[in-house]
This record gives sequence, C-alpha cells and structure tokens, in this order.
Amino acid sequence: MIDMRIQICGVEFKNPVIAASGTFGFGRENAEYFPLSKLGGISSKGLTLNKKDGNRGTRIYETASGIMNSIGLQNPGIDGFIKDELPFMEKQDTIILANVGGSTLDEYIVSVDKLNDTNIDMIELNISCPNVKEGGMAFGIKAKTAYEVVAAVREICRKPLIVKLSPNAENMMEMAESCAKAGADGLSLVNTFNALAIDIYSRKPVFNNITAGLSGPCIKPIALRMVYEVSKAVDIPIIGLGGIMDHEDAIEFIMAGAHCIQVGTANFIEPTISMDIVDGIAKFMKDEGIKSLDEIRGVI
Amino acid sequence: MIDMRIQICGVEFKNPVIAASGTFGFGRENAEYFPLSKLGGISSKGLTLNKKDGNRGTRIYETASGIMNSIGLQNPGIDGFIKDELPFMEKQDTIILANVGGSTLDEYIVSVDKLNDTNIDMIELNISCPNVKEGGMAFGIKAKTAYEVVAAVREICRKPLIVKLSPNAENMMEMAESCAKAGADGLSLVNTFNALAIDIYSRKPVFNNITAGLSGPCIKPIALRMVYEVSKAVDIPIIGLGGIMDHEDAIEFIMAGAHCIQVGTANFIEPTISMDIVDGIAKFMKDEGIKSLDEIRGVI
Amino acid sequence: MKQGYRRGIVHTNIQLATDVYEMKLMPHGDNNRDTSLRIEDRLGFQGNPGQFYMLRGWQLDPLLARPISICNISNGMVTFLYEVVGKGTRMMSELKAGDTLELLGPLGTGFDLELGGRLALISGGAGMAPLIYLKNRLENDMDFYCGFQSEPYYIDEIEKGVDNIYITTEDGSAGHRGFVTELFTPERYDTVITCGPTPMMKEIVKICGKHDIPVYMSMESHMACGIGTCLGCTVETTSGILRVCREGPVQLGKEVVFDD
Amino acid sequence: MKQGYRRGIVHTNIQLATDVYEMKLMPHGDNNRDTSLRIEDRLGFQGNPGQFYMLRGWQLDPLLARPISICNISNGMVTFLYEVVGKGTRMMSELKAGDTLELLGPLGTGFDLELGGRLALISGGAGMAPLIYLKNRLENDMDFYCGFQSEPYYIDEIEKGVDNIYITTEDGSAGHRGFVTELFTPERYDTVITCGPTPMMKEIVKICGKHDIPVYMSMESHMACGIGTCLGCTVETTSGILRVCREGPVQLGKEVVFDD
Ligand SMILES: Cc1cc2nc3c(=O)[nH]c(=O)nc-3n(C[C@H](O)[C@H](O)[C@H](O)COP(=O)(O)OP(=O)(O)OC[C@H]3O[C@@H](n4cnc5c(N)ncnc54)[C@H](O)[C@@H]3O)c2cc1C
Ligand SMILES: Cc1cc2nc3c(=O)[nH]c(=O)nc-3n(C[C@H](O)[C@H](O)[C@H](O)COP(=O)(O)OP(=O)(O)OC[C@H]3O[C@@H](n4cnc5c(N)ncnc54)[C@H](O)[C@@H]3O)c2cc1C
Ligand SMILES: Cc1cc2nc3c(=O)[nH]c(=O)nc-3n(C[C@H](O)[C@H](O)[C@H](O)COP(=O)(O)O)c2cc1C
Ligand SMILES: Cc1cc2nc3c(=O)[nH]c(=O)nc-3n(C[C@H](O)[C@H](O)[C@H](O)COP(=O)(O)O)c2cc1C
Ligand code: FES
Ligand code: FES
Repeated sequence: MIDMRIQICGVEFKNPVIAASGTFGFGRENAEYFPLSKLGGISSKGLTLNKKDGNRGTRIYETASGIMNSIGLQNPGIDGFIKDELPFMEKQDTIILANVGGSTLDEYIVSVDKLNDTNIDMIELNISCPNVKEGGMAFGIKAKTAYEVVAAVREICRKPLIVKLSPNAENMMEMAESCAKAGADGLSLVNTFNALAIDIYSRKPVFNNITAGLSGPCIKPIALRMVYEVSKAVDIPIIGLGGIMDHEDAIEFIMAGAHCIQVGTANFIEPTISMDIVDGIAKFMKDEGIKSLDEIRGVI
Repeated sequence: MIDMRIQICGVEFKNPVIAASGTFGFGRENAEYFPLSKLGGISSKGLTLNKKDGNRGTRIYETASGIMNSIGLQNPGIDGFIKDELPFMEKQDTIILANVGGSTLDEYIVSVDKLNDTNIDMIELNISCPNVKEGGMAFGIKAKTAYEVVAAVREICRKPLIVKLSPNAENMMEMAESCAKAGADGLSLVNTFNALAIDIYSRKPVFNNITAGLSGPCIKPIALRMVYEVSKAVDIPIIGLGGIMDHEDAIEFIMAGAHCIQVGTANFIEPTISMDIVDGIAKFMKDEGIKSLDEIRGVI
Repeated sequence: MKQGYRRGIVHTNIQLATDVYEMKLMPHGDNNRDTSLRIEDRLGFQGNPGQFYMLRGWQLDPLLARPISICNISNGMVTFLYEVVGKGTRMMSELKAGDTLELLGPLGTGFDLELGGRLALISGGAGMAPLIYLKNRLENDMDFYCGFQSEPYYIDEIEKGVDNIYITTEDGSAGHRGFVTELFTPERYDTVITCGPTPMMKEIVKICGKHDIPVYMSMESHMACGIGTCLGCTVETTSGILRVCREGPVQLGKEVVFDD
Repeated sequence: MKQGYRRGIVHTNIQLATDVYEMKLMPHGDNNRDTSLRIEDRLGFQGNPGQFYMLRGWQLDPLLARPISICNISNGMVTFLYEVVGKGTRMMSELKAGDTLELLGPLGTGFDLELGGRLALISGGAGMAPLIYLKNRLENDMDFYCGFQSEPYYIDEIEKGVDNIYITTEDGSAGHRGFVTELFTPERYDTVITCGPTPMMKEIVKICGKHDIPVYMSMESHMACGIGTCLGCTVETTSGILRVCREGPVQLGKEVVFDD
C-alpha cells in the first residue's frame, strides 16, 4: 500500500485529493458513483449565512477547454447545511471542509461561529467568489482588505482556517503573505478567473451579471504558476487547484509546492474522476519509487 | 463592398484586423499564403535595440486550448529591422506597427528614436513580454512604473504611440489610465499570461526560465473581460486581442469596446486565418445589416 | 454503485431529415467482460421514458458532454434521435458505425408510467424523442401531435401504437400548416405530455391550465454535469429551485415559473 | 500563392508494428473541383524528399498540427510512416479509410538531390520515412542502415533500390543486436544521410567528422506553425539560429551545435 497521507493544519488527510467547492455539492450525488471514503476530503458548496436561490439567466457557458459559471452561491444557508447536509457528510470517513462566503465581515463571523460547534474539520474561507457580492470577492482583491477579514475571522474561529484566494487578486504573493500574517493556517488557490462572454447575435453579455468565473483545464498553466509563486512566498501549507484533470496535473501542482490539491470542473466531466486521480497518484508514486509526497513537494 | 475602415490615433486602417506581434514574423512567410494588403495592419516581431538570439531549451509547449512560449525576443535588432525587413513590409499596402521591447528606459528611447525617421505607421510599445528582462514586463506590472516609461517615450516619439499591456498587471484599469495620462495614443491588450508547466518525470519546469507566456483560445474569456473593463476606464482607442480564432471572437472584442483586434496564436493554426477573419467580419456586417463598426463597438 | 462514463459503439447513425439523425448504440464489449459490473450494466443500456444520457463523441473539445433523451431501448440497444444545432451534435452526426462514444446514464427523473386515461403527446421537432419511448412503454389510449418546421420525419415510429397522429409543419410542406398548438384540443384528454421548444410548451401549459388538465413537460437546459452537482441547469418552480438533470427533466407544467 | 491547410482523405492506415503505422492519403475532392487552385494542387500532393507536412486529424484539441515527413509520393497520393508517441499520433492512428484530415505543405527545405557518389542512409525507428522517399528518388549506389528497438518493419520498402540493407535491433529480435552506429563503417561512403533520435544522429556526425565525410541530417523539433513565424523550432548552428521548419529540417551535421 502506498502511503499518501498528509498532515496539514493539524488535520490528517488520507490522501491529497479534495473535491473542490461548488463542483461536488455535498457529496450525495458522487457518492452514488464511488465511496467518498476514497477521497482525502470534500469542500462543501459555498455557504452563506442565509439560504440563497442563486442567479437567474445562463449559469454555465462553455469556452475553449473551460467553463464560465455564474451560479451565484445557491446554497441552503449555514443552518440548512448543518441540519440537512452535514449529517450525511460526517458519515463518509473523509475530511470535511466547510466553504464559507459572505458579503460583510459580520456575516462571515456569524457563519464561522455557527460552524465552530459542528463536526466539520476545517473552514475554507471564500474571499474570492466573483459571482455575487456575498461571495466576498471584494475582500479578495486587495491584500489589506483581506487581512482585515481574515484576522477578524481568525479571532473567533476554533477550526483550522484555510483562506481561498482569488486569481484576480492584484498581487498574489502579497495577498498570501497578508492572509498568513492575519492567521490563516493554510491557503487554497485558485478560485475562478473573472471573464466575459458575449452573444454577438443578441449583442448582449451571455451572463446577467456581465462577467462570470472561468475554470477548467484552460486556466491550469496560470493557476500552477500562482501556486508556485505563493508556495515560495509563505510558510503555511497550500492547497492547489485550477484545471486539474488527471493525476499528472495533480502531481504538477504538488511539484510546484502544493500539499493537497482540489479537483473542480473535472468532476463534471467524469463523476468518478476524483477517485481516479487518487489511484493515479498512487500508481505514479509506485512507478517512480516515491515513498512519501514530501519527496516531490516543491521539487522544481 | 462593406466599409470596414477605422481611424485610430490618426491612422486609417482598411479593416480592424492586425496580425499580432511575434506570431507573423515580418510578414514574409504569410505573404506566401495571401496578399498582406488584405489586412488592416501588421505588428512586427518584438524588436530590441540590439539583435537577440532568443532563449535556449523548449520554446513552445502545448496546453489545453493554448500554447506557452518562451521565445525570448529573438529578433534582428532595430537596425537589422530597418535595413532588412522594413523595405519588404513597406511594399505590402497595410499599416505597419513596430513592436518595441527594452530592458531599460534608455533602450526604449534610443530604439523609438531610430524608428522616428522610418516609414512605420505606429509604435507598439511592449511593456509586457514575460520571457526576457528586456521585454519590459517589469514596466508592465505597476501603473506608476508604466507611467514613467510611457511618458519618457512619449516625449521623443514622433509616431502614434500604442502601449501594449500585460494581463499580469496588478490592476488593469489603473494601468490603462496611467498609460493614457502619460500620453499613449492607444492601448493594445493583452500580451501573454505568465504561466508554468512542469515535466513530472524529469521533475523540472518545461522552460529554462521556469515560467513562460500563455496565449491562445484558452485565455480569450479573460482577455475579453479585460478589454471590456479597460474600454470603460479610458477614452483612447483600444486594440483587443487574446485567443481570437475566428470572426465571431473578433466581433466579441469589438462589442466589448475594441477599435481594432489582433490575431496571434491563431496564425499558427492556419496561415490564412487573419484574412479569413477579415472576410468573416465583412460577412457578419452584411448579414446583420451593420454599416459601420461604430454601430456595434462597445454595444454590450 | 452506478458506473461513470461507459463506452458505447455506434450501430447505425442515419440521417432522417435535414439536420436530424437517428443513432443506435450497442454497449461496448469491455462492459460485458468486466465482471465487476452488475449484470444489467453488462448486458445493455437501461432507462425509463423521460430519462436521458450525457453523451460525448469526442475527447475534451467541446469540454462538456451533451444531454440526449432516450428515444427507445430494445434488447439493450439504445436509440437516440437528435437534431444538429451546434458543435457537439454536429460531431455526433459525423460518427460512423463502429465508432465509440462515452455515455453517462440513465439520468434524471422520467415520466410517471402509471398515468391512467386518455393521453395527448405533443412534440416540437426532435422533442418527439422521449415521447416515442414513453408511448412504446404505455398501453393507454393516446394521440400524438407532432410539429415540424418543414419536412416531417420518423412518422413510422410515431404512429406505432397511437390512436391518431396529427402533423403540423410551419411551412405547410405536410399536414396542417402552422403550429401544433392550433390543432390541439385539450378537452379530449386526461393528461397532456409535451416536449419541444419552451415557447411551445409554455403555450400548452397555458391552454391546458384553462381546462385544468395536467401537463407534464420534459424541460431543456444547458447542462455541465448531468448529475446534480453543478447547479447550472436549474429552473424556478413554485416549490423552489429545481435541477432539470435530477428532479427533472420531467416537471408538472403548472409548477414551472417560466422566464421571460 | 500557396494554399493554407487543405483536406486529405485517408486511403489506408495500416499498423506495421507496435505503435508504428503507414498512412496513405488522397487529395480531397474539393481541391480538385476548386478551379481557383493551381492545377498541380488540384491533382495531388507535392513535395521533395526531406520536406514534411503539418497534419491535423482533429479539430482544436490538440491545438497544434504535427509535422510528419513525406515517406513517399506516387500518383499524387502521399505516404506517411509514423510512430505513436503521444496524443496527436494516437489520434492519427485511429483514423479509418474515408476519414479526412487537414494538411499544410510541403514545407521545409529537403535533401540535395544532386549528391554524387556512394551514400549511406542511416535511420533510427520511424526516422526511415524521409530516407525512403529520398532513396526512391535517387539512382546512386546506396546502403541503408536501419535501427529498430525491437521488431523490424517496412523492410520490403527499404530494400527496393538499395545495394545493402543492415538491420539492427536493440533487443536482438532480428539482425545485429545493438545500435546502427556499431555496424556502420563511414570510410565506404561519400556522403551520409541520417534521420532518427538526436543522440544517434549526434554520434554519427561525430564518427563521420573523424573521416571528414559530410553528414546531412533531418532534424526533429516541436513545431507550432511549421512555416517559420513562431520561432519555436529553432536550432543553433555555426551560422546562427536557424528554423528547423524553414531552413531545415535538413542540415549539414557539422554545422549543428548540439544542446547538452
Ligand atoms: C434532458 C435533455 C434531453 C435532451 N434530449 C434531446 C434529444 O433527444 N434530441 C435532441 O436533438 N436534443 C436533445 N436535447 C438538446 C441537446 O442537449 C442540445 O441540442 C445539445 O446539447 C446542443 O449541443 P451542441 O454542441 O450541438 O450545440 P451548442 O453549440 O452547445 O449550442 C447550441 C445553441 O445553444 C446556445 N447555447 C450554448 N450554450 C448555452 C448556454 N449555456 N446557455 C444558453 N444557450 C447556450 C448556443 O449559442 C447555440 O445557439 C436535450 C436536452 C436536455 C436538457
Ligand atoms: C520535420 C519533422 C518530421 C517528422 N517526421 C516524422 C515522421 O515521418 N514520422 C514520425 O513518426 N514522426 C515524425 N516526426 C515527429 C513527430 O512530429 C512527433 O512524434 C509528433 O509531433 C508527436 O506528436 P504527439 O501528439 O503524438 O506527441 P506529444 O504528445 O506532442 O509529445 C510526445 C513527446 O514529446 C514531448 N513533448 C511535447 N511537447 C514538447 C516540447 N515542446 N518540447 C519538448 N518535448 C515535448 C512529450 O512530453 C512527449 O514525451 C517529425 C518531426 C519533425 C520536426
Ligand atoms: C459551477 C462552479 C461552482 C463553484 N462554486 C464555488 C463555491 O461555491 N465556492 C468556492 O469557493 N468556489 C467555487 N467554485 C470554484 C472551484 O471550487 C474552483 O476554485 C475553480 O473552479 C477552479 O478549479 P477547477 O478549474 O478545477 O474547476 C465553483 C466552480 C464552479 C465551476
Ligand atoms: C510565439 C509568440 C511570440 C510572441 N512574441 C511577441 C513579441 O515579440 N512582442 C509582443 O508584444 N507580443 C508577443 N507575443 C504575444 C502576442 O502578440 C499576443 O499578445 C498574445 O499571444 C495573445 O494573443 P493570442 O492569444 O491571439 O496569441 C507573442 C506570442 C507568441 C505566441
Ligand atoms: S447539469 Fe449539473 S446540476 Fe444539472
Ligand atoms: S515551427 Fe514555427 S518557426 Fe518553425
């Protein structure tokens, strides 16, 4: 048996593969396709303090090797999550990250406080959703604003705190340093890239909100560069993501310096893909004689 | 006949389609495939004061719907260009943009000064090449640094001056405003995105310089968003580019606010593609009853 | 456990009319040899009327698979009826016998098969696909109203087992000239079942609403995942936001809040 | 004016050995009907030994076309011999008779066809392709040294018109066990022509250098455009940076500065 265990922020993952927020629901649907216990962890759909119906109009649009989305954080709210979704997740024998968005500092704080008393393993603070005011992307652009929200949340948060960064940040390295200084236990990056699509026949943007978030294999080379730079800039562990489609992509992120990786859009292409990536990493380690991921992390 | 003419910075283009710098050489090769007079304009391969051999190792690498390049501004130098390439270009009955890179303020100034006395129509100041120090990307990240170089070049430049922006800039809108204030007559965007690829078997970056520039259809949705935002932020004309593969993409950029568009990576996919895009725009205008591109520019 | 994407082999892929094709797929041999699969997955395609498969007849360009309704299943072979409207369906139309493609399914919630009484099935264009499978599985008294833009197709398959067939074409090239909604008389039916362009379905829901006749509709939506995780395919209903791929595609018409 | 990408139709696509295929292509009918084309473009494929085509047997995934040398041209039909090493060549290997693909060419600068004297042609694996076309067009005295990893292939085609054929295999499955460079005796030849893995060609240039025998080599490089504009395929030579796709792929060995 290949040992893929990895410990970050005081939490032990059985392997480095985490299903990314918003691409795996709360695990119920994919659980029909494979046992979720195969995964290192699952990050919940982005949660807001109150239930949200999400955006109207087009929500998903296909681009070259990518998709744009403007779901608008449709979610059952923190209470709904705790009542209806968490009990199922707790039974899956995998690490649970609660992905939390918010439009005000207060909202973040109330949400995180409610989660303090649950069995979730980590908070993933989403300061980077481009599709709603409440996603908190405003917090994710300037390092100083991010510092304030992270520091405030840190103060009341009794769970390990991961901050999810936006690739739209002005300066990724400053942003990462700021979040680390404010007390983040780890960082995950990247969220989606702000992007635009136009229907030239109706002469209107495809999305009601004009811009939307780009994800998928198209962004991988940029996301990988950001993970590499950020891993040099800070000492806290990093969860890398952005366009990972197979175990080779996952290994690239680890070699760029990531401790764990997340699989997002790829889950839409094949419901078993996260599990397949776990198996692929194990095989790669075996073939290459790698005993522990520590040997290759940040090796380039 | 459809009228696609467009006047920007005092220069009249017969249509809005320009071949992008570094993807069309000096026009010689593509001239074997179609008459260059079909194009609105051609931007030369990036020029530096002195001849450069370019980078060693892998120079081009394929990614999902994109390519990464690290050519390293291989070029004959300004004098070589004027002597060996410009005479050919002048005969093609199309607008000539000289794309100029530099590693120091002085180098930019000497280069532009030499071009002042030639028949080129415009300078495209490249403050955004990620692959060499001399590309000037250092100037393209912070708005304040960009201001200084553009203002200094503006002072001695007797040609219309377009500044080519990097998508890696911290804040595209501030950057655009800064360049406009410094005296740029127009802006072109985007250059390539800084990106990374790793060969997981050798455990090394694919490129000697570690990072390289990403271009092609994968970046289009992000480039389009940037063109849209910048066109709202400044009053000077904009040349939009990034992943344009067909006339529909070109129209999207125009509807996002661009006056002209450039075709880059697509030239590698089909040597006649720039001409095909000219024809496609004409057909679209005819089909949709559009008399002038002014009707649809920035229409969204 | 359900299976992820599996392979199918094109048995036939026949053009029925301009831009309309019928494709029959066999399960791929690999599935049959893989003894870790449940016996029914090894033997053939499954699914109920109204359910669909996500299809990918290409690698990663386009990135996403495309939802296509089951038009029939017989001896483990599945039939799809599809219209070429863009890149994905065009690539499907270029597949030849022996080519393989990837499928995920059956997905979604199909029609109630216990409906009693007299039924009207109303289709617009390729929307006939799920209705054909439905009628092949029902014994009810049924009339089939099918609207086409121009040349009608697949009439032989539609006719089988229905009492009356009503054809309309927008250009008058066959049957009644105009829209199905013009021919259709709701009072004669206990339940109406429809699939086609949204404006057509909306009109039918309106007409039937006046007579208090229930309408089941199979909805369209652009899909990314097909299994309920992306929340890209949602529709607003009187009981909240539903996923077309999961709680749908079949919905009771009066519960749907149509966009304008 | 040259033509941009044109369509070809697969005539045959035959597996010769593990991961090695021979594909023959006919010009597409459209080209023949298009009277704006020059007559020779309408009638068939063109090109000299050492020249290549950029091939794309897919849409935009992968994004770039792949360079493949002309292995033969006869009656306007072109033959390619290729090895499956990655995604693009794998997709080529899946094409069936009647499928179409896109081609740009002929491209590059081929071999000097006026070489006098006795020639040694030395190939490694699929590097035989341009050498086969070359020998088919020459009348010189020639020996053909072909190295394989394992099972030899295409021997019938290699033999035609050459004086001696020397076969080596790395695993000893046929001919001499080892590398071609071990069998080859430079003194017997006026000119050496080689195509294969770079380490092999480098070794040959070294051996021949000692005897002052000129070596022409057909170089490999990853290409984006194939026409000379991307500057992605360059190689360092004693006379500066050259483009493999334009000034090459054929180069005089002693002028090439090999990377380490
Ligand atoms: C449950 C279900 C069952 C179906 N069953 C069938 C069937 O049996 N037969 C059949 O022919 N079709 C069926 N469809 C429709 C079919 O899925 C689409 O026609 C197909 O996906 C189109 O793919 P394409 O790549 O050919 O076209 P695309 O190129 O994807 O698009 C076609 C058109 O849709 C527009 N479009 C693309 N993306 C979006 C978006 N995100 N939002 C809004 N507009 C967009 C495009 O601009 C274009 O006009 C079904 C759909 C659903 C949801
Ligand atoms: C002029 C010329 C003529 C040729 N003629 C023939 C021929 O007749 N027959 C034949 O079989 N082959 C020929 N080749 C080689 C052929 O072009 C390649 O094998 C083919 O392009 C591989 O494509 P692929 O998609 O299958 O593999 P890819 O997936 O592109 O790559 C195969 C391997 O190359 C590596 N690689 C990919 N991109 C790069 C890069 N930018 N830099 C370094 N390594 C990279 C990959 O990691 C992988 O190991 C020729 C090449 C040239 C330049
Ligand atoms: C449909 C969709 C919904 C998403 N919802 C969320 C979300 O609720 N919270 C969040 O932090 N990220 C969300 N994301 C971003 C992903 O978690 C991920 O950061 C991004 O898609 C990049 O990774 P990928 O390229 O692997 O998809 C969403 C992405 C998609 C495609
Ligand atoms: C191989 C290559 C070389 C390039 N060289 C230059 C250059 O010399 N100067 C410059 O300003 N941009 C250069 N670019 C950037 C392009 O002009 C263009 O800004 C970028 O590729 C985005 O457009 P695209 O996606 O259409 O290619 C180069 C791009 C490529 C792919
Ligand atoms: S298609 Fe993803 S939720 Fe329905
Ligand atoms: S492949 Fe582009 S210059 Fe040679």
